[in-house]
Amino acid sequence: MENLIALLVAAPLLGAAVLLCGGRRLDRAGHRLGTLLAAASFVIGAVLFFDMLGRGAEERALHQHLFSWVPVESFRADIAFQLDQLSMTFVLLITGVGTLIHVYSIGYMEHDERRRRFFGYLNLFLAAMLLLVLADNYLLLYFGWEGVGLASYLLIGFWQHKPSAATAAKKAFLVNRVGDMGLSIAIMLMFTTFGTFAFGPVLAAAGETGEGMLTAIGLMLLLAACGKSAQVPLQSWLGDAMEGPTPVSALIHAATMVTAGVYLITRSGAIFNAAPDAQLAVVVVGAVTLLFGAIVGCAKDDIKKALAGSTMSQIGYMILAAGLGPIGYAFAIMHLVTHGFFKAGLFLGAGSVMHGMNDEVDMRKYGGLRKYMPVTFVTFGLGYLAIIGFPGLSGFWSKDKIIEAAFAKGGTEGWILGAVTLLGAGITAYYMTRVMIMTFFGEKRWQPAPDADAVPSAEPAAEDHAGRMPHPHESPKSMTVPMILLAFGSVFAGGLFSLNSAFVHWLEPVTAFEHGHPPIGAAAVTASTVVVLLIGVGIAYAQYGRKPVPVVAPRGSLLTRAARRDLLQDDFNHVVLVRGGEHLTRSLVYMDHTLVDGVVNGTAASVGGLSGRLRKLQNGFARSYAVSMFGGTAVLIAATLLMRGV
Amino acid sequence: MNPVNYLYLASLLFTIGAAGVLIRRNAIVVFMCVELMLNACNLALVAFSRMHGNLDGQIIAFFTMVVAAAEVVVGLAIIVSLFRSRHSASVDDASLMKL
Amino acid sequence: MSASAAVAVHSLWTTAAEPAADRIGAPAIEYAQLAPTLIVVGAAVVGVLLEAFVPRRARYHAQVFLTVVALAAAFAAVVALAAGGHATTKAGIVAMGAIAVDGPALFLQGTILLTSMVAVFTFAERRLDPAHHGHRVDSFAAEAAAVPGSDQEKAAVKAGFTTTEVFPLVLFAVGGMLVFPAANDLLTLFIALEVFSLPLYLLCAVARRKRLMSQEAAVKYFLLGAFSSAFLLFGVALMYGFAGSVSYARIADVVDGSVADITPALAGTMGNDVLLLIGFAMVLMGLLFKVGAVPFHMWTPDVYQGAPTPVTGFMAAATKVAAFGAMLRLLYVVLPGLRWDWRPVMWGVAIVTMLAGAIVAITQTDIKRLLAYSSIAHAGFILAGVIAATPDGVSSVLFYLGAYSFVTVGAFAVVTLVRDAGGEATHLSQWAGLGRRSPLVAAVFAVFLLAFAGIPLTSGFSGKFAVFKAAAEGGAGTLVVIGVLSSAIAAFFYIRVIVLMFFSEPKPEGPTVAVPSPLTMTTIAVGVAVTLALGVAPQYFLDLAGQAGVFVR
Amino acid sequence: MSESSTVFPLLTVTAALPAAGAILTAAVPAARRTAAKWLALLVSLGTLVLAAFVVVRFEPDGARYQLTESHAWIEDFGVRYELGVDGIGVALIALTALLIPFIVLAGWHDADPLETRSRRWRPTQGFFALILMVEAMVILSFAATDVFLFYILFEAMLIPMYFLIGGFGDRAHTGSDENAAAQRSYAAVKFLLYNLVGGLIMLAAVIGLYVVAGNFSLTEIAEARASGSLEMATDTERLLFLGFFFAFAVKAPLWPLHTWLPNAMGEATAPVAVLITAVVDKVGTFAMLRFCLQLFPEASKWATPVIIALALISIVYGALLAVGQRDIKRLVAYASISHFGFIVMGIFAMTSQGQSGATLYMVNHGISTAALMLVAGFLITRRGSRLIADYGGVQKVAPVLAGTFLVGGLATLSLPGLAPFVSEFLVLVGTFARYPVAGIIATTGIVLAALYTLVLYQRTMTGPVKEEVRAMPDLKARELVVVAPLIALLLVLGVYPKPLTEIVDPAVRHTMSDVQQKDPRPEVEAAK
Repeated sequence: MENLIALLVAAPLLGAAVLLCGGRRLDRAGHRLGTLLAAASFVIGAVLFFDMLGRGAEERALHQHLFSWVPVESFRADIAFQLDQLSMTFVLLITGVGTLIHVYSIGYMEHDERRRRFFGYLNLFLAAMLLLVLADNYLLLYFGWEGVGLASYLLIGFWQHKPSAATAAKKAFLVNRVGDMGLSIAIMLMFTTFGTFAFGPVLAAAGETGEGMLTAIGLMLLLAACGKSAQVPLQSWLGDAMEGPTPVSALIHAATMVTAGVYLITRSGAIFNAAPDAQLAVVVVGAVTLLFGAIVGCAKDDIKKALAGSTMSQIGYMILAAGLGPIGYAFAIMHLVTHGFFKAGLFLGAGSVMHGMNDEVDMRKYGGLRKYMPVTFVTFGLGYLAIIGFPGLSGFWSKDKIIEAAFAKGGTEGWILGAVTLLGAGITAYYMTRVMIMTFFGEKRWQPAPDADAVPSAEPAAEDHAGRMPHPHESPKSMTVPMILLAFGSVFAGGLFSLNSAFVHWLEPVTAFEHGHPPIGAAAVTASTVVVLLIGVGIAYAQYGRKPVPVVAPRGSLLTRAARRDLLQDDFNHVVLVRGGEHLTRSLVYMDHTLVDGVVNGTAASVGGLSGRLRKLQNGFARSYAVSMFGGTAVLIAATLLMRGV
Repeated sequence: MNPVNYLYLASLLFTIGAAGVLIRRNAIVVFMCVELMLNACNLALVAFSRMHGNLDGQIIAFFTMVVAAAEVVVGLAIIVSLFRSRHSASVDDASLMKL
Repeated sequence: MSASAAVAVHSLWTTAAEPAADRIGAPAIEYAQLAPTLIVVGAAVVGVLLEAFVPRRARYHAQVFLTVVALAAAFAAVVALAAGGHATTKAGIVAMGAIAVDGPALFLQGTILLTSMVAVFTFAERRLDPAHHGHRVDSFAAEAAAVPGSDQEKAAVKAGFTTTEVFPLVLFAVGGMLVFPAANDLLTLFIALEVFSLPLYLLCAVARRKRLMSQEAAVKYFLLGAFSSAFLLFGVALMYGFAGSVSYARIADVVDGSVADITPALAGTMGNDVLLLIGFAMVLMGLLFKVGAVPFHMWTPDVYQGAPTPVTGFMAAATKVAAFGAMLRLLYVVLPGLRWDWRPVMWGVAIVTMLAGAIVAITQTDIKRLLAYSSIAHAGFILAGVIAATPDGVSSVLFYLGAYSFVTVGAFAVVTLVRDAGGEATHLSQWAGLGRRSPLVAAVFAVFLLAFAGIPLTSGFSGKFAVFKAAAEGGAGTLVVIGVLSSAIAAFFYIRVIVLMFFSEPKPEGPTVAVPSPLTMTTIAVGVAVTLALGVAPQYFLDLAGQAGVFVR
Repeated sequence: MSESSTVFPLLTVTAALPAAGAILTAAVPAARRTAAKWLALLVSLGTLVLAAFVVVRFEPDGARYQLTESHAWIEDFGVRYELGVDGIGVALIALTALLIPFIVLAGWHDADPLETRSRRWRPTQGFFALILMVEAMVILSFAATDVFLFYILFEAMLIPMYFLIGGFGDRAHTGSDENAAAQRSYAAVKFLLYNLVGGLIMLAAVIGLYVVAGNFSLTEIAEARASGSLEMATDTERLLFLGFFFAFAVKAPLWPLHTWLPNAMGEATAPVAVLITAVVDKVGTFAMLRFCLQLFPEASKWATPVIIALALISIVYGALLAVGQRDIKRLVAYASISHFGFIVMGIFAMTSQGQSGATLYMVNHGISTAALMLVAGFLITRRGSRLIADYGGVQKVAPVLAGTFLVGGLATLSLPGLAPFVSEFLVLVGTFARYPVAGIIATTGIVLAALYTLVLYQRTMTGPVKEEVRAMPDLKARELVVVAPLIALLLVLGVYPKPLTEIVDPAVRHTMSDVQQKDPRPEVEAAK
């Protein structure tokens, strides 16, 4: 049975290879092949899942050792897979949502002449992501880690002819690289500390080394997580990543890849559990990002960017939960899964809307769309309810548990975290309601779509219907079906998972679990959550539902303006890193030319000059030659005598 | 009278000759100065020969004269041809090649 | 010393009351051992007679034939002697102690003879210049005595005169050079010096083109040469005064103090060693002048540039060999006891020579001058080997001389090929793009340049490695480092020439490469062959030099 | 090394074939240019086959040096013609033999004479002959176990390289022809002088070594050093070490001796640039590993901190300057400088991971740079400019070219799954184990690498299509044949480098024992 594991990765990898190397002759069938292989991978996953259920909680983990990758003396990295409950959860999420989004893309990318390559990239992503979650050692995980980075780079920059897209892709890769530095240093630390970096031994031996070392490792891992999961301070790339086609945003930048950080931390639980300081750092990062994302989400008028902000903030929840240790891991993952459903659904919805609106992304130019695209409206709506944590829907179950856990942390920390998470919930409710209202309610504010380049994320078709009045319409089946399915997920998943906390027990063998007891009983927490979200909704409704939404964004408060610019984080980067870097390199280039080269050329020149002067002695007059001979002889004699000291 | 004085004389003549080579322009004169130096050598040789009481020095002196004669032949040939083509026997004029 | 030693100093007014010295018997001359020299000198004399009696038309061929045969025979004689063990076991002093026949002498004589032979081929070359009035012409003046540009000269050219006297002159020079490194007393040394110098002075003066420069070169070379030989002679006198004899062996004994022979009178006036040291310094100066070591080098560039190129090649190669040979003998046979006095001095000279030669060469614009300075730099490298003062040092110097002389002859031979209307085009700018015009010639010249630069797989490298190794083992590590640095500097200008030849566009009115006769071709071919052979498989020649590394005393 | 040589002098033959091929190629008459090309290609392929034999005949767990040959050469200098390969040598010989055919194929038209100047002028023949000559010398130098023999080759290979750089410049130059010629010969002279000076200083050290050791046999001296029968005064050893290291550091090239590389790679044609950085420069790093560490273990250890520091500077400095370049080829050159920093660091980290990593790095860097540079060459010949600013949107008109270029770039930034990642990570781990700080600073290199690579890709390949590139054709068959195998190799070695590590590791084990170094034991074990 474990031999199937490799196939999980192999199937999409094959797809990627065929589609990318296949050439034009595959253009017609390419997308079908890609989707098929994604589905195949999902089926295999399902088979393995049921097989796993068939076994007792303890012997569910499977191992598959393919071959030894880099063996150098004591340094042993293998291509080997480990499929336990945690990985399994991810496998299902990735392949499942992945397949749906493949299907969605068939319709969405219909008009793109490079659709084959798009599917190739998607398959590549699936393969890499599966490698990431299936790896049984950190180096192989790193392989997948950078693999997904590459895929995301390729997909964000899929419309390379747009400078904005190319730049966004590059930015994403670079910021991620900074995170990767963390991961590689963490691996080196593990190697020098434990002599290995395979999950099993490392996590087993975690207790045997000093807390300082573990904290260091933990912080490095956190840095990695920040990069991949767009957590403060490495969050800046996610917003720009929305340059990519919407399915990409849904799959990679909402459902799966960006959650890798959570996976990493949960997977390394043993290390963090033994390093409280590192855990604290994790929690802080989570909390900060949670609010950061939420605030940004409130200010954006670009629907995808608003959703991106929300993604950031939701992942903040997960990271925070993961930082709480055994009381949080399970809920972090659970929220991750449910979030996977509804956020993917929301993005697909957004995509569908844009599809109908000439790829207009500015919500201020939407409004009243519910009549024109009912399916989208319903599915989007359900997703909306889920994310704000409307009681009964998925988001409610997972988020509420996280808030509880936050309080359960105990002490002042507990109170602060609890407050933050609550506040977050409120803001979430606010900005999601805002999105909902601006998009589907109120009067229509459509305008002729300007041409591609003006709009930051105009999709390729934009050119041909630039300037025409949009006539909103429902999207084709291939797009709506996935949305519906995801909507189901976002409604019921949470509930299912929480039936006598099935999910927690499912993960327990891997992540361990201890029940957290919030100082104010669970019921109180839940209640306050609901209250807070109602407040949020209320404010939003008051602001956008009651009075018409201005088509041009008002100047807004200082905070609003800052939030529109991602709280000025990019400006900071630009001034400090980009400008500073340019100056540094330019001056270095200059130095290399003048100083390093100059020294050498200078020496050469001085020798030449000396030569020129000595040359003058050769003045052509025989008598002066005689003088030099005479003098020379004199010196010779003198020297000889001096040697003797006569 | 101490024959060592002949050595002093010899060195004196030699120096005068050398000085002449360094100072005088006319190739012929320069050449004569060289001859003077050779003669200084002869004087020294003979003096030494006398001191050591063997004949080697004097033999060498004879050889030197022969050599000097040969040098004169070659030297004058060259200097004369130079003079004929330049109408000047000044050593300093012959400085086409330099640096 | 005779009985008269008792008398401290003879009064000058009384003739030395000598008891009649025992009758002077006929000197015993070992003709066999002297054969090489005798053959060459004899041939030279015959050559002179040829000039007198053979009709002008036939002279050229007669002279060339005679010269080549003589040199070949002499070389055969050298080989025979070496084979006969005169280089090693039977090595000895001949001609009443005047001449030593031993390893170094024979090795150097062999080298000189071979180099001169290939050099003579370039003397005999008559295909480079277009024929004047139907007469093929070589690189020597039609009538050296005629005033340049005069009607007399035109007439001479018209009549097709040529200066075939160069061949006997070369033979005389070679004769002197053969004796020079073998000279075993100071007198022989001096005579040999003059015997090979005087013909060279003349040879410098007889160029066909650029005659003014040629004459100027001759005058400079002559005056300075005479000047230096005067110094040398005075040095001889002083050393004679010191030792009471001019034979190397005797002087060496006195230096070692194995003979207590201090003329009381002299002792009263001055310390003996002062005589010795001053004398040594002046003799050394004479030799350093010949090898062109700084600061006695200044004649080199001018003479090399002005002299007819074949002569330059011959001079540059053979003279160096002979002079260094003589220097080795002087330092290793006469003054080993004085090592601690001369080594430091030579250190200084070597360092200055290496650096000055390399540095000044950088800014040269005339190929012949460039090679002149490079030869100065090389003199410095060889001096480094001389300083080693070990048998290894001797053999390494011998090897270096052999390798260097062939490269030099070859290089100058190539220089004779590159010509324009005014004769040889020696200005570097004219060499631009030569590699495009005639890749082969350029490539050959590049090989020689690389050898000069001491790039591995050329004889230059083997030689340089040998001398530096010897120097290092002789404890002159610093010298090696400086040598390495200066050869780095030197590399620059060799490379500059290569760049010029291959990487710069040829000038439209640039020079043409004359197609030479087999004669010059042989010279160049031999040069290349030896250069590469000694670079890739030097072992055999190293062995030769190694066996030849011991002086007889 | 014993007098008994292998039955069949495989190494000599492997080196002799290209040498002979070079002479033949040079002899091909001017008119038959294409024949010369094919001849050169066949010879290089033949050499590849022979190299494959070397790899097969080599037993990783056998004696340290195998396929040994030993013949008398120059007794007076204590020089023998001694050959023998250890794992490192084998790997690098294989790399050389592997790359040359691609270089030949990539340079197929680079040396076609613009106009037939003279009947005797045969640039094409010369070009390929020189390449083969270089190959022969490089292979021999990887196999030489006699210091003198190695030195001779180390120096001699400068000459053909010099003519390759100065004689056959990149035709896509900026400014007038004269100007370009001037820059070219400047680059060539700079290359030669830098390396010559290095070599000459090494010569002094070589002579010194002879004075100390009395012969040049690497094996004998190493044994004598190990057994203690050959004592070296500390200062002597250090001086000699510095003499050797200087030469290798110039060749490698290590900061601040690097400035010749950008000029050389910028002015030379892309294939020659590959020859320089991927093949010839490896001799320098190889020699550090082979000679510096074996002959002067103590001095090596003494110098390590400084060298590590220099290596670090090279890594960061090279990367930063690469970011600042406007010229594609110069950018790749500075990237290489950064990579050579990694190699040197790995060698002197004195851990098995570091040294195996460094060796792998040599191979992988060879392949990746070849891929990137050759594609860049194709790009440049199409547009006739080396300036990044002159490109844009190429991927739209020439997707395959862009794709291969991207893969090459990703290899350069050592993306996992591509060969360079393995080696780079090994070097980092190896260094980190002994010098944590250095290891951490070095990791910044991976970010900078991403920066210059992606910026290059973005500026040239993406964005709106520039007018000048609109008509640009995609890769031709010949070019695909050049690039595809390299990329395949990058992928294979990235996922399955085991065969390589198996060959290299024993050799590294020997080197480690030469310098009497053990890998630091992990904390946890150490605790137990």
